[in-house]
Amino acid sequence: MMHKLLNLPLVASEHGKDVDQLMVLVHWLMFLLFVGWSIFFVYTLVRFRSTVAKKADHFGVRGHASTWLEVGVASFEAVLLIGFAVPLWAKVVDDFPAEKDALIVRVVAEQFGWNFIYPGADGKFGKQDLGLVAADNPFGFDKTDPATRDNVQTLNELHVPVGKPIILNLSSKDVIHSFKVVPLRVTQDCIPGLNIPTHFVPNKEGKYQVICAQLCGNGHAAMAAGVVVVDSQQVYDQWMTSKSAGGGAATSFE
Amino acid sequence: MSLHAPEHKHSEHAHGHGEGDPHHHDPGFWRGYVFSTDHKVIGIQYGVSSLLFLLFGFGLMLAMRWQIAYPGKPIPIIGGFLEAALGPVAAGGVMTPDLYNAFGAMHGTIMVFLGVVPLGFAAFGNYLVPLQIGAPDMAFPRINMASFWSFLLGGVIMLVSFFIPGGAAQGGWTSYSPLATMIPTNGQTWWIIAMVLIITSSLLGSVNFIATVIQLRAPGMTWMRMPFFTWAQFVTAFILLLAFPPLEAAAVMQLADKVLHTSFYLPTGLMAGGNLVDISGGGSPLLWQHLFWFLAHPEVYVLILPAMGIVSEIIANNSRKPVFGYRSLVYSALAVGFISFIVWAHHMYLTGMGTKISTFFQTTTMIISIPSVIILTCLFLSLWGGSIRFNTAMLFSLAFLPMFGIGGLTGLPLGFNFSDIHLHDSYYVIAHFHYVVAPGSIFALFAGVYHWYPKMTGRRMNELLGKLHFGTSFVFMNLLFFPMFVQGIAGMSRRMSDGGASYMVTEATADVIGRLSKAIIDANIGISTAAFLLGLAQVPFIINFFYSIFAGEKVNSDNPWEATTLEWQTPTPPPHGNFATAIKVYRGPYDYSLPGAARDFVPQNEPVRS
Amino acid sequence: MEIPFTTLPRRDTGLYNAKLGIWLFLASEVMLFGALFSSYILLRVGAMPGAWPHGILNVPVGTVNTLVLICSSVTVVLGWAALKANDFAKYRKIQLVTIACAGMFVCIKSYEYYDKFTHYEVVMKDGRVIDGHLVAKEGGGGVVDGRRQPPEFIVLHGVEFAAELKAAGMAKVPLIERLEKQSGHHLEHKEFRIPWAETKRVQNYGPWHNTYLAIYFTLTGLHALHVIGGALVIGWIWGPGAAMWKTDPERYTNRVEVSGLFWHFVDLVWIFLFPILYLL
Amino acid sequence: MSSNKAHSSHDHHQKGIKIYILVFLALIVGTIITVLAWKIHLPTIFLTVLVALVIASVKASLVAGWFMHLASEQRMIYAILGFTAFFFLGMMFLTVWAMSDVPKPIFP
Ligand code: HEA
Ligand code: HEA
Ligand code: CUA
Ligand SMILES: [Cu+2]
Repeated sequence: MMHKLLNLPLVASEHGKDVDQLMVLVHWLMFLLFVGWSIFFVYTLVRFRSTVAKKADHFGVRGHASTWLEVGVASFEAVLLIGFAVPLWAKVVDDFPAEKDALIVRVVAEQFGWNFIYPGADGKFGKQDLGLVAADNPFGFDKTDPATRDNVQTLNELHVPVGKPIILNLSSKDVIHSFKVVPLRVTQDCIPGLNIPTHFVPNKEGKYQVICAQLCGNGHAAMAAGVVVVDSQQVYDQWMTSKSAGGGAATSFE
Repeated sequence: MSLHAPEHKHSEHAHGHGEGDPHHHDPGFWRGYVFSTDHKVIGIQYGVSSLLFLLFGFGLMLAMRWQIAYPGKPIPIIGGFLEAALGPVAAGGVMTPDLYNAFGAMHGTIMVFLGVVPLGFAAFGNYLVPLQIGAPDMAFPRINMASFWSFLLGGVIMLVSFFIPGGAAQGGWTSYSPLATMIPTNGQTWWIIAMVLIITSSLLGSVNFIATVIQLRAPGMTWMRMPFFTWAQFVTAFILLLAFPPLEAAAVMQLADKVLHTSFYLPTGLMAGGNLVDISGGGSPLLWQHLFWFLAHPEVYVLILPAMGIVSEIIANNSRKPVFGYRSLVYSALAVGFISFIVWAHHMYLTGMGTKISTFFQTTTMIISIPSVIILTCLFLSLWGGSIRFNTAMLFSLAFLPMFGIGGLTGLPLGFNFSDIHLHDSYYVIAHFHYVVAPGSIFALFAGVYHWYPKMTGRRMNELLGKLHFGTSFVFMNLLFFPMFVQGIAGMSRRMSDGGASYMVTEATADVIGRLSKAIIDANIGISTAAFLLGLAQVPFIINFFYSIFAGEKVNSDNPWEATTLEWQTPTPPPHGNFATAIKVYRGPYDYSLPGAARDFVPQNEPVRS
Repeated sequence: MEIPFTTLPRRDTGLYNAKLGIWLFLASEVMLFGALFSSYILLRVGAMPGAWPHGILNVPVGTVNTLVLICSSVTVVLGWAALKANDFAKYRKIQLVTIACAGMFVCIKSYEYYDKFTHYEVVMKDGRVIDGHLVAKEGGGGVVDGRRQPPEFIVLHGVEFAAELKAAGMAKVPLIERLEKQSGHHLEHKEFRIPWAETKRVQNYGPWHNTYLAIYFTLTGLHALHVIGGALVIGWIWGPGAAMWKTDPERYTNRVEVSGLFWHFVDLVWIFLFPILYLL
Repeated sequence: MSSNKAHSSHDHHQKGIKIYILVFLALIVGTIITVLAWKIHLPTIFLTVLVALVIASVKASLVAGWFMHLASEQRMIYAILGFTAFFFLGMMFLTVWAMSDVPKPIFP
């Protein structure tokens, strides 16, 4: 019922339903407290209005029901915290899939678009050096390194195969952006200078909207071109092959 | 209950003292009303200026709400004026994204730092705290005056910054670096300078409040006899004293980044427009966030504690009974103040935080919700057994309870990092905190204005207009903010200069999942309409406020609400020096409806018969 | 109307107002400098290997300045003690030393700042880096279109090294120490006359040069402002404000005590600044 | 009686001055030790930092304890400074902790 009431959007990732479950549980706590107190509140206002209750009682409520209520709320919160939020978060943030089983992609945000860099057939991004940082090479990739040369880069389109663990390494060229895909229940800030990993397993094919969820300048609202395309493995493979045809795309990083 | 009429006091002193006592000369207009050191005058100065800032901040938001509802359409009425005043950022009377961002940052800043805090803390606190503890003035009257002028100067600089080339700061009220530093205009520089003045003002004010409460309590005014309002102000002052300096430090560093081209918050390899930025690098964007939220989380309790103080005074008075659990209220307020310093990173869950740290911060976040629950529970239970009078002040105070309840409860899903994944930076957050600050704090502040107006002016505000103000504000506030929860859960992001229209499903994007439905976007129109109506709903208040100064019903007693606390035991309005005779306190703050007492209230300065 | 406890302590707290006030103020100052210290730690821990310079400050000068500040701190408290013992003349004399020390501190600090602002790092187009103190700027320097033109030559006294670091982007943080380590010997100091046209970038050791200098200037600058402010207050109390000694000696003594408390705090901050910035 | 009291306060006074001078000397010595310790290059960075900070803390406590009379101050002041110290340490450790955990820099 609460699920309906909240009108939670569609879920397309493995951990998404856990997020929703926690949402539902917290909202039950909130709902019960709200309704309970509202009833008490309205009843009290009606019963003790001065036209009826001519004289107030100096002592008012006696007894300790309220203490129990407070203990109850605290316990409920403790359960949600220890039972749900902490372990589930740990799963999302710490329990990374083994790199060999996963698809690893670098996400580089910029004003106002998304770059996705795939390691290509060899599964490696190649050497990086601070000394190589330049306008056309923000991450100092060593272009003479063969591991770099077969990297594949796309603009605003992230293709991933369904059912496979995906690891994204997010960062930004300029200001802070936030990579948010509502149906995947993924939100992660992209911070310049940092490389922040996140992971998820998409479980429904489709094309999903990427939202930039952090104010990043006057184009923030319009930074809406990004999509995550979840394909079947086969379609994904085809796409990848077509992209890396000709011995890897000339990676410009722009 | 009046001890002496003010005129009486004046003449008595004129005879009693010789030339040597300068305090009792007529201070004249400038020293009496403008550069006054009297805490009551300063309180009123703070009050009027912060109400005006609130109105202005609301005005900014009304323009923004137009843009959200009707993106790209020229703003009616003021559009032409904006274009004339601000130039190309408002070309054709249409709000450009730059202007939207500037207005948004300024709305947040002005509402928080120039509106609600100065009104709740500085205005009500200044006027009432010395009165409630039986002190003749603040401990450092001249510093008090300096505090006000520093505040006003900061406010004026903030306002002037709209008119500099490029306009005001556009980085959000949070001013995250690198964005705040990299926007090529100077708005941010002005913002920082204004903030430094405002911070200075708060520091001066909080030193004064704490010293006053500790040193100047009248004989018999023990800690546990202080009204809860004064306690709330005391805790608030500590928060301001200790949480603001780190923001000052952070602001100085951001200023250096902006004007000296240092790299405190700018990492190596930063690019702008496809080029490497010419800086040394080596800084950290997260450092700013930590320092900012180290202030800004405690700051939200600065927004709410004075409001809670006001509400508990009014509820005790109008239900004619003591607040329930005075001690738990006091301890909870102290606990909130204390814990508020160690929860700040719940605003930063999605900056790549690991499990250990986010566990620490979400645990403290849950812990801090408990004292809030206790405070609210106590206030609810206070009503039980009362004899409740429904005047305007009480109506606003009563409405505060469920409104703060909604705001506070919706803090919980944000406080759990795992559900925050879905809600972070969505309209759910906007709805959460507006429920606590707008129908929460602002309602409490309205209540305070209605309640203490007779003490400040000697006249009451009109009840009919007051109830009209209340009823309409209550309805429109809820119509305004409740739908935002729905929008937020559906995935609508905040700070969208087109109200999220870029993310709406269209024919071209029908195959993309996770875009916003038309219904969600169209809700913007309803919300904005509610905002405009909320604006209209303030008209009776503004009329009432000014009209009543001259033509309000005169109060025929110094204690029209038959209250127990000391501010009502002074002449109306209280003279310079506050109490006509030395005051002594014999009892707790809320001796309402004492069994066996002749009246249903016994003032704190009435001796206990035995 | 009189505010109570401006002079004599309140019985239950044992404090007069101003003393409580200054301690509260100092509490907020602790948080102000505390935030900057935290930033220092974070910037330093987060610095890339080699990007945190060592040994670019002049330790003997810093040590002398530390001693100067310590002297002023003891004179402040001795001055107050003299007042307590009703010896106004002695207070006057002792406190003069405090003010003199403050002035000296500021002078020495200005010298150190001057040293940094005339310390240049020049990256040449051919990749060499020359690091040294400014001797002179020759030629050029006129104003064209409202813009100041660079000189034709810049003369530095310092060291030269070939750029071991690959790209100029990185050469913004070359550090003598690191380079000496790389080359394995002390670099020879001499005078260089550098044609401006051959330089790629010329930058002095201002706060923009790296985050170490940024936090150095911020911390010491803020501290210096405190020194100046404190000295002005102490000087005012010592000079024009001293009339109060005749009318209200208790209160005057309190003022001296309160200003002294602030002064000690300024000293205390320096006690941490000195090792952190100069030695570690 | 009254002259007696004046006398004892005079003694007290002399003792106070003596302490101030001692503290002053200790501060000078502390400064010199710090610089010497730095000169001789202690074996590890950790040790260098430790020595420098320990000496600085001792010096700071001397200033606070005797020049600022914290050693014999009122309870109210202790309470205020206690809170301040707590929040200061909280700010310092929590930020440092938070920044040391996650995210990794782009460049190793
Ligand atoms: C006055 C201001 C105020 C107050 C009091 C609070 C209170 C709380 N806030 Fe809120 N918050 C803000 C102002 C405030 N907040 C602001 C301004 C922001 C956004 C800043 C920005 O990003 O721009 C924000 C953002 C914010 C976030 C970050 C969200 C994000 O960006 O992703 C979080 C996360 O933990 C949070 C949590 C909480 C919690 C747990 C409380 C708790 O303290 C609440 C405790 C209260 C209760 C639990 C209510 C108890 C009530 C009852 C038991 C009775 C109920 C009865 C009835 C309803 C009849 N808040
Ligand atoms: C105390 C804080 C406070 C208050 C009270 C408000 C009040 C309101 N806020 Fe605001 N708001 C913020 C703090 C506040 N806000 C912050 C911090 C942000 C985030 C900014 C950012 O993204 O950086 C924000 C953002 C924000 C947004 C999101 C913008 C975006 O993300 O793009 C919206 C959207 O609707 C909004 C709307 C409103 C509305 C309609 C009110 C109304 O409730 C206003 C009600 C006001 C009144 C009723 C005025 C009363 C005054 C008078 C009547 C004066 C009378 C005068 C005399 C008698 C002299 N606010
Ligand atoms: Cu990118 Cu917002
Ligand atoms: Cu918070």
